[in-house]
Amino acid sequence: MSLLDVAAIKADFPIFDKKMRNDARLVYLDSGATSHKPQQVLDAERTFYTQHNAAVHRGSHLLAEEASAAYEGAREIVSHFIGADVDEIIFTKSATESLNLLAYSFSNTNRGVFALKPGDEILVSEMEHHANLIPWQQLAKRTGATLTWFGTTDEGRLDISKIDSLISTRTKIVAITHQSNVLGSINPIHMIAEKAHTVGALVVVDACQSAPHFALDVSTLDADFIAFSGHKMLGPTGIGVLWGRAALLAQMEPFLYGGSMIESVTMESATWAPAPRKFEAGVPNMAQAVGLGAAINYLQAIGMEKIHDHEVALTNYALSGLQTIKGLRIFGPLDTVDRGGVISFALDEIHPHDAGQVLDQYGIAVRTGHHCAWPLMRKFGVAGTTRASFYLYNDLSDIDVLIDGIAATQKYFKVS
Amino acid sequence: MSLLDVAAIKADFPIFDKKMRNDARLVYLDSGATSHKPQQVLDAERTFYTQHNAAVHRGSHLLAEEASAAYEGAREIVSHFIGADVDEIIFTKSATESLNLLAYSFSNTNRGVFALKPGDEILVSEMEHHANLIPWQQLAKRTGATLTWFGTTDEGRLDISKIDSLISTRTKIVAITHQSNVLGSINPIHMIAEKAHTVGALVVVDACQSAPHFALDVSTLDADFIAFSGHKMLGPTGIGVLWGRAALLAQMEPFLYGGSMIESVTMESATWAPAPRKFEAGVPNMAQAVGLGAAINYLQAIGMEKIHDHEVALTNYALSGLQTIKGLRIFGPLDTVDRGGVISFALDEIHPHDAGQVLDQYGIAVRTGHHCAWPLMRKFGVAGTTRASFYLYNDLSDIDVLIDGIAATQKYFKVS
Amino acid sequence: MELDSLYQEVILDHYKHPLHKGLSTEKTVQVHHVNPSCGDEITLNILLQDGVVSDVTWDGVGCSISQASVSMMSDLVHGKSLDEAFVIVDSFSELMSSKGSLQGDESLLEDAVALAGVSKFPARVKCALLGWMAFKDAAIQGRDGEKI
Amino acid sequence: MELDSLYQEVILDHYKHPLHKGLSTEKTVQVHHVNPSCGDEITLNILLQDGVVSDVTWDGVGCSISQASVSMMSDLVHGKSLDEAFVIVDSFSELMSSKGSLQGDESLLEDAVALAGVSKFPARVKCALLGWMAFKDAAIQGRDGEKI
Ligand SMILES: Cc1ncc(COP(=O)(O)O)c(C=O)c1O
Ligand SMILES: Cc1ncc(COP(=O)(O)O)c(C=O)c1O
Repeated sequence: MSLLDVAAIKADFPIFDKKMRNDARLVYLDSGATSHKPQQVLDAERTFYTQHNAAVHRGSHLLAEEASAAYEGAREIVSHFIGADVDEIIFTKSATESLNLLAYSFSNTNRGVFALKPGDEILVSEMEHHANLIPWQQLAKRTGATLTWFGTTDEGRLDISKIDSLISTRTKIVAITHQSNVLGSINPIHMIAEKAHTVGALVVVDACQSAPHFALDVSTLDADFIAFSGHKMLGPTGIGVLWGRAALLAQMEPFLYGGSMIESVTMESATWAPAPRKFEAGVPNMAQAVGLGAAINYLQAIGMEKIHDHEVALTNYALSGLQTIKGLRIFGPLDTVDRGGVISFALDEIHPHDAGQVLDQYGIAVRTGHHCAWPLMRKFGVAGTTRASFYLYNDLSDIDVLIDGIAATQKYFKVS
Repeated sequence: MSLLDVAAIKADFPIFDKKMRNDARLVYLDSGATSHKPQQVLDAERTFYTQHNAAVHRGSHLLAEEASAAYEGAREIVSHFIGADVDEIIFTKSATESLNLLAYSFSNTNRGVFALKPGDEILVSEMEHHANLIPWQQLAKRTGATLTWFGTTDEGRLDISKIDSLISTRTKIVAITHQSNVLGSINPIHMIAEKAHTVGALVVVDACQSAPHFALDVSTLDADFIAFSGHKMLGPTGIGVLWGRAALLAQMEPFLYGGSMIESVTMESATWAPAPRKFEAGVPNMAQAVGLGAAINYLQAIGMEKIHDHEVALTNYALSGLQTIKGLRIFGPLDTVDRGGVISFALDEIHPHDAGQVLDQYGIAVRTGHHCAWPLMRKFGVAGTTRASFYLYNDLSDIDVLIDGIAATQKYFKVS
Repeated sequence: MELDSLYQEVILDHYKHPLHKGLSTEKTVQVHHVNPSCGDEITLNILLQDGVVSDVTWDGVGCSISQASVSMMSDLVHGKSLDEAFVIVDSFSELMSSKGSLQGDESLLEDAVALAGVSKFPARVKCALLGWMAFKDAAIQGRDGEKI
Repeated sequence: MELDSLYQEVILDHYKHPLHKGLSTEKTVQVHHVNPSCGDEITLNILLQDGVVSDVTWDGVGCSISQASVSMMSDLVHGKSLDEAFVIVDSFSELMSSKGSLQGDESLLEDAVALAGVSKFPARVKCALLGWMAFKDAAIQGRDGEKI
């Protein structure tokens, strides 16, 4: 078990000074929804605003020059973080926008690999977050293509037993999550991508729950596009990333139209700048990009390997602890093989919302509900679950508090 | 002439402490591109992150409750600012996204007022920013509708002489800027909207250059939709607003699909939450919305009327001063009737880029180029202009520095 | 503990032993409502006779607050005229949006005043309202149907 | 003043008296390039004979840097073999991306070394490169066309 120095890390996150209900300390187990921000990130944003604020790529003055350098510098940081070329990084407002950008771009054209027609198939999975499901449902609706999906095993892993029939020459897009935000299971992207590429399908990976938690390298992942959000990886809200292979970005139609994404404009028509500019219309979320750059620097200074090891240790400890509780059922793998630090569970006779409410009295922040994965809830026959998710600022004592909190919850509702 | 206490205002904006090239003070005349931020806005964002950070609408814990209250509180501030109902305010990342949201929503349906077909017309103007032009070009392309436009008079005002033939029963959408970001001219929205509504067309107003600068009330403006950006009105980057009439928002199709915008989801299909939720997929740009709320509070504490008067006084002073310069040509009205604080000009024999470069040596930040209004540049027969734009933190001395800077520029290039 | 103002004993009683749960076969209107943020769902039947709510039954999944609340509501409106029922629903809605400032009119709301504490927990207000909004929807449809 | 490192005398001379400006009627390839951020445009003709750039002419609008730069470029590559021209273009591109760290090879770039200072002004680098990129595009098209 290899743990980080959590006390030192926490000192960088001002929110841990906050007093929760009943003067409890904050036991934050909801990083799967959004993470907290170290002051390094807040300072980077503030410095942007107080020293370099200007519209990027648009002025000949010093501030515009500095703002552009800061914004493009952030793009470089992101590109190194995932092993990509700098021009392959598109800044969006969120992973949700990144995935919608892709889906719209597909129906904004009728040429080449991006054109879909009736009979074509888009393959997703039953464990997708709504953000990697509904955009594809709607793309299917717009183009007449058919949506198909991988199921989930009872253990909470992707059911790849039918992969040979699911991936066929009809398959044009495979959109799959890297790690489930409910089950914690990590999907075998490489194997799926290899298969998808033999039939010429494009592979889209929702990296929202992976990019923040372990090292990710697009040069070996074998995906064609990946999407993730800054706010789940110590970055500000309002910033997301879409990475795509340069050759594909060059062929893609834009999504948002407006300033800075053009080559030339007349009243009747317009032509586009090269990627990534083509996909970044308007004055961008500059300060947020800079904040994300600072967040990545922070993560990398600690090391993604170490963060991953830390989370594996926490997950191990939590899985053992939770399994000692009577009337508690875990959804998702019970070991840490191909599994991240997200644990969903149900308590007999206690609705997740009620559990969350009692835990809140002890300063414990968990998430309750369907976690934007409603089809997965139906598969497991529940309306929702309670989810604890871990990050670099959590330690074993947080898990002890959770386990005591669950006992208190059962006592409060006279179950057990 | 009624001027604000600029020294007091400047004290709230840390960027004015910055030393520019050659140790010059910052003479910021580029607020039309983006404005600076008072520390009240930066503090509001930071407080959100350090005290209330959580994913809104998603958790039962204290932080989620506080984050939701902060985010929804910002929505209320915006709604009061423009005289709208709170559920009519949609947070986007920028005005560019707001306008694209609308244009996509039109082609995401084939029912009711939002359905467009060949023969239908979308009316814009020659002075539109690309953000209020290209989305409509593309909507026309997707639906087979035709784009038509108002021209511009030589004085730089909207040419409404052909309004009776331009607005007909074929017209379905009129999308027009409230104030030109190049010419400063303020368009007669009320008159155009009245005419448009008699033929049942919807009226979209690009309020990017108006909402920051004068009081705007949607209950009397007569528009159906308005769009603006936070970063041009002292707010953070990465936040924009779309306002729409409740009855129209109820009929509209969503734009981005994902978490939090749904009512119910299965693998095959999904139904939508009511507005504004329907249009805000994913974890939103919460801190930026909160920052925009703080920016509006700041503006309102000073008073939009007073800000407008201040800018009129500056514009008057600048128009007189600039007209004394030989070889300088102003594009746009020469008086302050229906005109905001944006002045574009050309210098004989000096390209705007070169002018901007010399001015930068004196700490003067202006914008040069086509200002994302390329068709307007063609109309005036120039590749670009130099633009000075004013805000509440500018004073008469800034204009004096600009005028001296122009003289120095002419001297440097041996013109005059 | 603050929590006790939320989970009063009578709420937990209704939760464990909900009234009118189980859908009737006879009905004037059936509605289905969901709470999109947590996934709770309710199906509700009402039977109207001469402007009177002669039967209310429901089924669904939800937290203790939502289940207890729909149990209390169905018992309250059962046998009431539509007009009386609307008054009760409006009074309850007002209580829920009171942010803890109201106690609730016990003569009108009976057991449901125990839910007054919910109004201090904004995230739970929609749990408490789920069944009531379903009933209101059904009742309006029923009334408008009768008029035709 | 810092500015003088940007606007050297020879640049302003080329700007006021540009070389090879005005499009020829005879040409092997014509290209049109724009600088989307400032609206500057250039049309450039090249005439290739046996792998030699026997004529370059251009027309366009732009700032002093872009106009002077295309003037210098066209004079430099005029009469050179395509291979020689590519070496010159690459050397200039390298100079432009040097952020002020290179002086430029005067034997290769002649007057164009005066543009070295531009590399310290990131917003102006694309002004200086506009004409060169247009030429490179035209030359590649011409070479590939000759090969066929
Ligand atoms: C008139 C006008 N419309 C639209 C925009 C686009 O705003 P943004 O880039 O913030 O989306 C701008 C500013 O760039 C503008 O001035
Ligand atoms: C797996 C997964 N995909 C997509 C998303 C959507 O991310 P965002 O809301 O930041 O756009 C999330 C988080 O909410 C997620 O966990």
